[in-house]
Amino acid sequence: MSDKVVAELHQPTPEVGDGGPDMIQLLTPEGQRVSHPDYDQYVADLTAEDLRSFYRDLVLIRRLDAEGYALQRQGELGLWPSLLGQEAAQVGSGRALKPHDFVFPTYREHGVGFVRGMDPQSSLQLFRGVSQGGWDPTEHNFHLYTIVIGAQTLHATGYAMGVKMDGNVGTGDPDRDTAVICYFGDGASSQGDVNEAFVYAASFDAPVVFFCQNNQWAISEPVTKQTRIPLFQRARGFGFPGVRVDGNDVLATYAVTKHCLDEARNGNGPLLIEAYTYRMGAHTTADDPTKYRVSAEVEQWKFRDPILRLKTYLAHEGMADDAFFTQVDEEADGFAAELREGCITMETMAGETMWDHVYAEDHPVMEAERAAFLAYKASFEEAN
Amino acid sequence: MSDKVVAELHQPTPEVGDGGPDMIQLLTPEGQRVSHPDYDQYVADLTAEDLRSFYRDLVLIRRLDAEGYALQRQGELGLWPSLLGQEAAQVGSGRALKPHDFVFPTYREHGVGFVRGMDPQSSLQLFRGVSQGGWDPTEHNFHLYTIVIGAQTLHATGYAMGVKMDGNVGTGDPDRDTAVICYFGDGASSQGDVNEAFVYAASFDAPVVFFCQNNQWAISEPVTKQTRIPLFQRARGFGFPGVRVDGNDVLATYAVTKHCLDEARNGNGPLLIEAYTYRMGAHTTADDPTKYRVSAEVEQWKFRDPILRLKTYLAHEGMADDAFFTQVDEEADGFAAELREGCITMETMAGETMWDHVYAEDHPVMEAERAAFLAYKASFEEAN
Amino acid sequence: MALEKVTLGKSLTNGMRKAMDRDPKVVLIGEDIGKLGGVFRITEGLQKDFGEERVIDSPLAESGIVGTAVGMALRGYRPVCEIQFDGFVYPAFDQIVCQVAKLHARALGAVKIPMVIRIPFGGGIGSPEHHSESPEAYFAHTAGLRVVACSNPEDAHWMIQQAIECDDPVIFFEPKRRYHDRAEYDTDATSAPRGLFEANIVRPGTDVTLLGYGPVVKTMVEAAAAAEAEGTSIEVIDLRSLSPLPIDTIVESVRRTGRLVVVHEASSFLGMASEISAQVTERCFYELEAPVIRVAGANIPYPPSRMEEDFLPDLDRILDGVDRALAY
Amino acid sequence: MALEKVTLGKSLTNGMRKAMDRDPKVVLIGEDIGKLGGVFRITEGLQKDFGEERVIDSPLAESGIVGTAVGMALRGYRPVCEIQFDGFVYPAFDQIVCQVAKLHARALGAVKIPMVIRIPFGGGIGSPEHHSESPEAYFAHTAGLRVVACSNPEDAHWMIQQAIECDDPVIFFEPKRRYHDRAEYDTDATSAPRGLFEANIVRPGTDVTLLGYGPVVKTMVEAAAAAEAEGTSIEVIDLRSLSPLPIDTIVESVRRTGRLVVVHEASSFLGMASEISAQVTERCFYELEAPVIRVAGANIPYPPSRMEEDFLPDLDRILDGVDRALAY
Ligand SMILES: Cc1ncc(C[n+]2csc(CCOP(=O)(O)OP(=O)(O)O)c2C)c(N)n1
Ligand SMILES: Cc1ncc(C[n+]2csc(CCOP(=O)(O)OP(=O)(O)O)c2C)c(N)n1
Ligand SMILES: [Mg+2]
Ligand SMILES: [Mg+2]
Repeated sequence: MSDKVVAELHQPTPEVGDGGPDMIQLLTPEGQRVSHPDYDQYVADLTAEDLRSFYRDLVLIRRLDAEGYALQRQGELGLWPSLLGQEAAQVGSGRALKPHDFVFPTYREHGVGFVRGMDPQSSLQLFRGVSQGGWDPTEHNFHLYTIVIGAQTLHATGYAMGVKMDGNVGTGDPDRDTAVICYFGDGASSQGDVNEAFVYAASFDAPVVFFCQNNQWAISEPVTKQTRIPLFQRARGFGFPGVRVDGNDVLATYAVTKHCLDEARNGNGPLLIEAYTYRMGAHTTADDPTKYRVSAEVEQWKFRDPILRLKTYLAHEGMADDAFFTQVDEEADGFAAELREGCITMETMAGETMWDHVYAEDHPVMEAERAAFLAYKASFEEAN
Repeated sequence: MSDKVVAELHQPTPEVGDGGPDMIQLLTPEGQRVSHPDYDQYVADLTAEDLRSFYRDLVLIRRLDAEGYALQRQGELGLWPSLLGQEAAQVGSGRALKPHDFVFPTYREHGVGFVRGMDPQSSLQLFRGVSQGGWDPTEHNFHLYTIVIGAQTLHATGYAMGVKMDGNVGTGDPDRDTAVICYFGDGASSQGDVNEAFVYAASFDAPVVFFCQNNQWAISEPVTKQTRIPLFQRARGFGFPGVRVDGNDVLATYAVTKHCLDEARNGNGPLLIEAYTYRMGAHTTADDPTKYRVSAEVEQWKFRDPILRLKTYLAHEGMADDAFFTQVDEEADGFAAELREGCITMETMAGETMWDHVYAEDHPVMEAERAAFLAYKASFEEAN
Repeated sequence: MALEKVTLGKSLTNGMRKAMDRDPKVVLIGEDIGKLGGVFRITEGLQKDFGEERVIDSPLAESGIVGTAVGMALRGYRPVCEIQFDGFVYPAFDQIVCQVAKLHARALGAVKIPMVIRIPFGGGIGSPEHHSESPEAYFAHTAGLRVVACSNPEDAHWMIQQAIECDDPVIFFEPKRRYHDRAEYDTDATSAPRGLFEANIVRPGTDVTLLGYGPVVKTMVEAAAAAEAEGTSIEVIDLRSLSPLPIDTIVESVRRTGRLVVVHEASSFLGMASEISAQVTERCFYELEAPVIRVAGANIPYPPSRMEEDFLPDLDRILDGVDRALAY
Repeated sequence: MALEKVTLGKSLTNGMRKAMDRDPKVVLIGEDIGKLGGVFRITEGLQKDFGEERVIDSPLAESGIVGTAVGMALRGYRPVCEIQFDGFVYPAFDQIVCQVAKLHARALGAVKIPMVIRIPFGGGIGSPEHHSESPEAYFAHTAGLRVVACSNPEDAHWMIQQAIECDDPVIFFEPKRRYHDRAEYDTDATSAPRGLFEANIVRPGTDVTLLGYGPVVKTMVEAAAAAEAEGTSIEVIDLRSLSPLPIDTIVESVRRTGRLVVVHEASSFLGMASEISAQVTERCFYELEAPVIRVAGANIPYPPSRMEEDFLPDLDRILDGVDRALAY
């Protein structure tokens, strides 16, 4: 570990990075709209209604997350990876997608799934332990969660190569040109697979946008363990553009992602977006962040809350009133209750279904083992 | 594959890249010394005798290579990976090393091994099939050849981390401060391991110099398949310096490597050197380059021959005369004859030694299998 | 009917060509498979005919080959990956074990990963390390994969097509030292002589069953011929499918002969022969006249090529195994 | 003499601490092993005491962990790698199989790679996929490695020290669902109760031999107790060393009992039990009263956690295996 890093770790009050001058921001932490010569155009068409629906998404997924956490604490889920603090990065990028674009998430993109139209129950299956994923990725063009860090970046790249082979890049037809977005974390940037994905995507001009949510931590390791320089600059080692956006700014994230997706659809992929954000909670419910980070750091990031700043902006600009905010909160209450109900009543499949989907075609071992299992189970019932 | 690449491949007379304006050169293809503000200092101390010995090294390793090729053709070696065209990259970098520096080669660094003082027979073992390496890396601080592309970059990084843990970096004591150099190819740059090595080396400020011999080809694949941009720029995605040097210019390669090694020893590692060179021969004796590259390309590179340019320079500057050149050629003849003799008489070890060095400590399976093998062999002798 | 004498290598080329003609979604990806046609020339001519988008020269990274192929499969393609040599499959191991093998189950059947990973395997070609390995057990131990090995030209021709048509991922082992073996068969036939996951009784016999796959099948047949001259009748089975294991065919044969010798080049410890031994012993406990005899590679890294003859199961070692089985 | 009741996890911590105290060349490397002490807290407190250069938080890349550890070993260190969960070892597979396992042989003995790769393994902890796997067969099949698994606190304490002292690379499996199991032993003892590569007869018996390693050992002992109540005398052996296999101890036991049941969580196909079955059948062909019975994981990817009880060999399934062995 470099001395610099060591020194940083030992500071009682951490210098919390602000993303630096290269970071694209359209909405300050205080909720002020700042203009940007390149990116204003991507939010110019957004109506007040659009912005209110962004806000709604942010609030609902924060509630989704809180509910996931609660369900885990109550033993209904085995584990819960929280997205707290990353709502804007997920809603901003997710909303920038077209329905025919395709998403490759990690295990933390509950918010992206939500804005894609996924049934929020879907993502609970894995953490409840009733399946290892269990949804059809083609239904909402939202791939299964990938737990092995970085592996999905190659899938996204190959999928994007397929899109190009299909001729769905650079035709100018907005209903045809297709982009792929791939989420991964700051920690993941160290994996060989992620860097190979960069190589392949660049080599084949694949229409893929790599979306790195730099939430500053990979479990207990600060991002400085993975890189000396801002992560968006990794792309320049591979010859494609990289950009850092304020991941707590839903407008900027939306604008930058929209721009990059357009570029990819036009045949100028790949691109890398680093969404500069913060993991406000523990890595997962199994983690204890007090072991490795100081609360002062978390406190400082509270000032950059992604929901608060949009709320302030909406209120200040008169685009939303208290009634609206209350209504969203109420909707969130209902949403949470439904989620909880759905989770608790989610059925566990019978043991013998374990063998059902290992292979697509008939497989003698699956049949034999399933039969043996059923016979074994039956022998207990006979015994009783 | 990008259109650009496709277009390039289909050109009847290839545009052979000249390395571009960023490439460090001290000796032109025509043998003219050009000066460079940053790197002249590293060759300032070189005497005429030094330069003559560089020349000798270049000639001897080219002869070594020719002999390896011939031995393979005559069935004495199973395979031979030729270094033809890469002599300056290997001698220039190899001579820049101090004895206590450590080298991690690929399977093609016969020239680096030679200047490290390795018995040239050593590298023949692997290709003759009498061992998979078989030398002691600590003898000349020259690691075993690594065949799995890129794997050695992590070993080099870990070794360099160890050097640092030993306190042998940045002490200012020239006999103590130690650098590690790691060779790899342009193709290797795509491997996950190489990029992970960049991550680790940067994260731990490891005193390692990554030395990429960009010989333009990875078997049949042009370097444009692996990267859109010059390979030395890969480093900037990881936050450390990268530099491109004319790999056919032994002076420039020496200077740049010396500089980078000094930097590493002083604690400013890692660094990346891209030696821009060309694989004049086939990938190995098993390869047929006529399938994928046009001879016009090879012809153009002949004008950049690394030996010719030093010879011209030496002759022109009066640092060497015909007698010297003849003497070196004669030495090369003797060297080649010795090499051949050594190769042909190299003994194959008895089959039962297969079990000898699989484990360092006693292992019952090795003993049992060796005994069974000997008994089995003996049964035939009894039968006769 | 077009009886032709074709090499094993060319049979694979032709088989892939047929699959590509039939289904535009079949694409090939690997190192040097384009202009060069692969280091063994198995894809020779295919890029010329099908273009660079269907015969894809990949950057030099195996995890990338397999990982991007997974993505292509998700997009509806049927990728066929070439791994250049057996010893270079390991960088792709994570993608194979955690993704290729598990995605169908992860999605509860909603996605299919119909991909083939071709791996030239085995020794005997005088090469340095990593070029002569037999890594099949790693894959056969991995649930979610199917694993096959061809041993002769006609099988090569059919099995590669069947593997490409299979909706599950198939690890496809090619016996590299047999690439140049020739055999005559009807290259125009319209249906395969047998299913992809069936074993083949290459030579019937009564005294002992001799089982193997890939490169050793030819040696086994030679051994059986030699043994016949000495009065021993050996039944030779080409396993073909390592996973699922065509255990019924094996058991049926062992019930008749009472003795089983299993041959492979891979190290014996946890090699295919161990599993076959365990299953056959379970199923034929009272029929076995002798324990299952394993004739396999030693439990060491593949040796330098000048020693490989002492490592590989050759005719003598196979016959020695047969003798040991008969000695009980 | 200091009799203490210590958990298995803490025994590992203490063992590593002793090794680090003894030899300054012992270094640890892995993800989150520093401040956090690892996700299972096995390295807790070690970075604080030995510093960041001896307890190294690595970037998030497993090939990097193992590959740089190889380099450190070449520099004279004795690295101990932590792989966070079993399912995350595969990105390092190439480095393990091609480098860690082969370097000593490649150098004809001139270099040693005295490293340990610690892998928490096995299921039963209610986790999502990749967190409950049993990948030991991949490593046991790989020549050049040694593979061990501890099952109880005292063994954990000693085996980790012995593994670190071993001059060969050791893959060290830790039964993660037993980390919190406690047992009393003399933490001050100065010599190990047995060698690292020896099996341990945990409970003598006469009717059937029950063999396993890691997390199932406890279950096997419980099964033996239950069986005793019903009049069956089970000899329980903790294998401890998967490679090399302490086959003599097994054979000696089987010669006495005539029956063998092998238990593990890994898939049965090419799992450890297959190899043990093959070897024991070879060595005890005339002594076996029944085929070797394998009680193992199904040949499917590890199931969702709410089904894992139906997947894991539990007391009932073990006793069922014993019954099957006794039924012959
Ligand atoms: C290959 C692999 N190694 C280790 C893990 C265990 N693990 C799960 S999440 C995680 C940290 C990931 O950090 P980052 O990429 O920054 O994503 P974040 O969790 O912060 O969203 C680790 C080490 C894993 N899932 N896969
Ligand atoms: C992991 C791996 N994959 C494939 C190979 C086969 N192979 C050997 S050399 C080579 C090309 C290497 O190209 P490059 O890195 O440019 O080095 P060069 O041979 O040009 O010196 C390949 C593909 C290998 N040795 N290792
Ligand atoms: Mg993170
Ligand atoms: Mg090259």
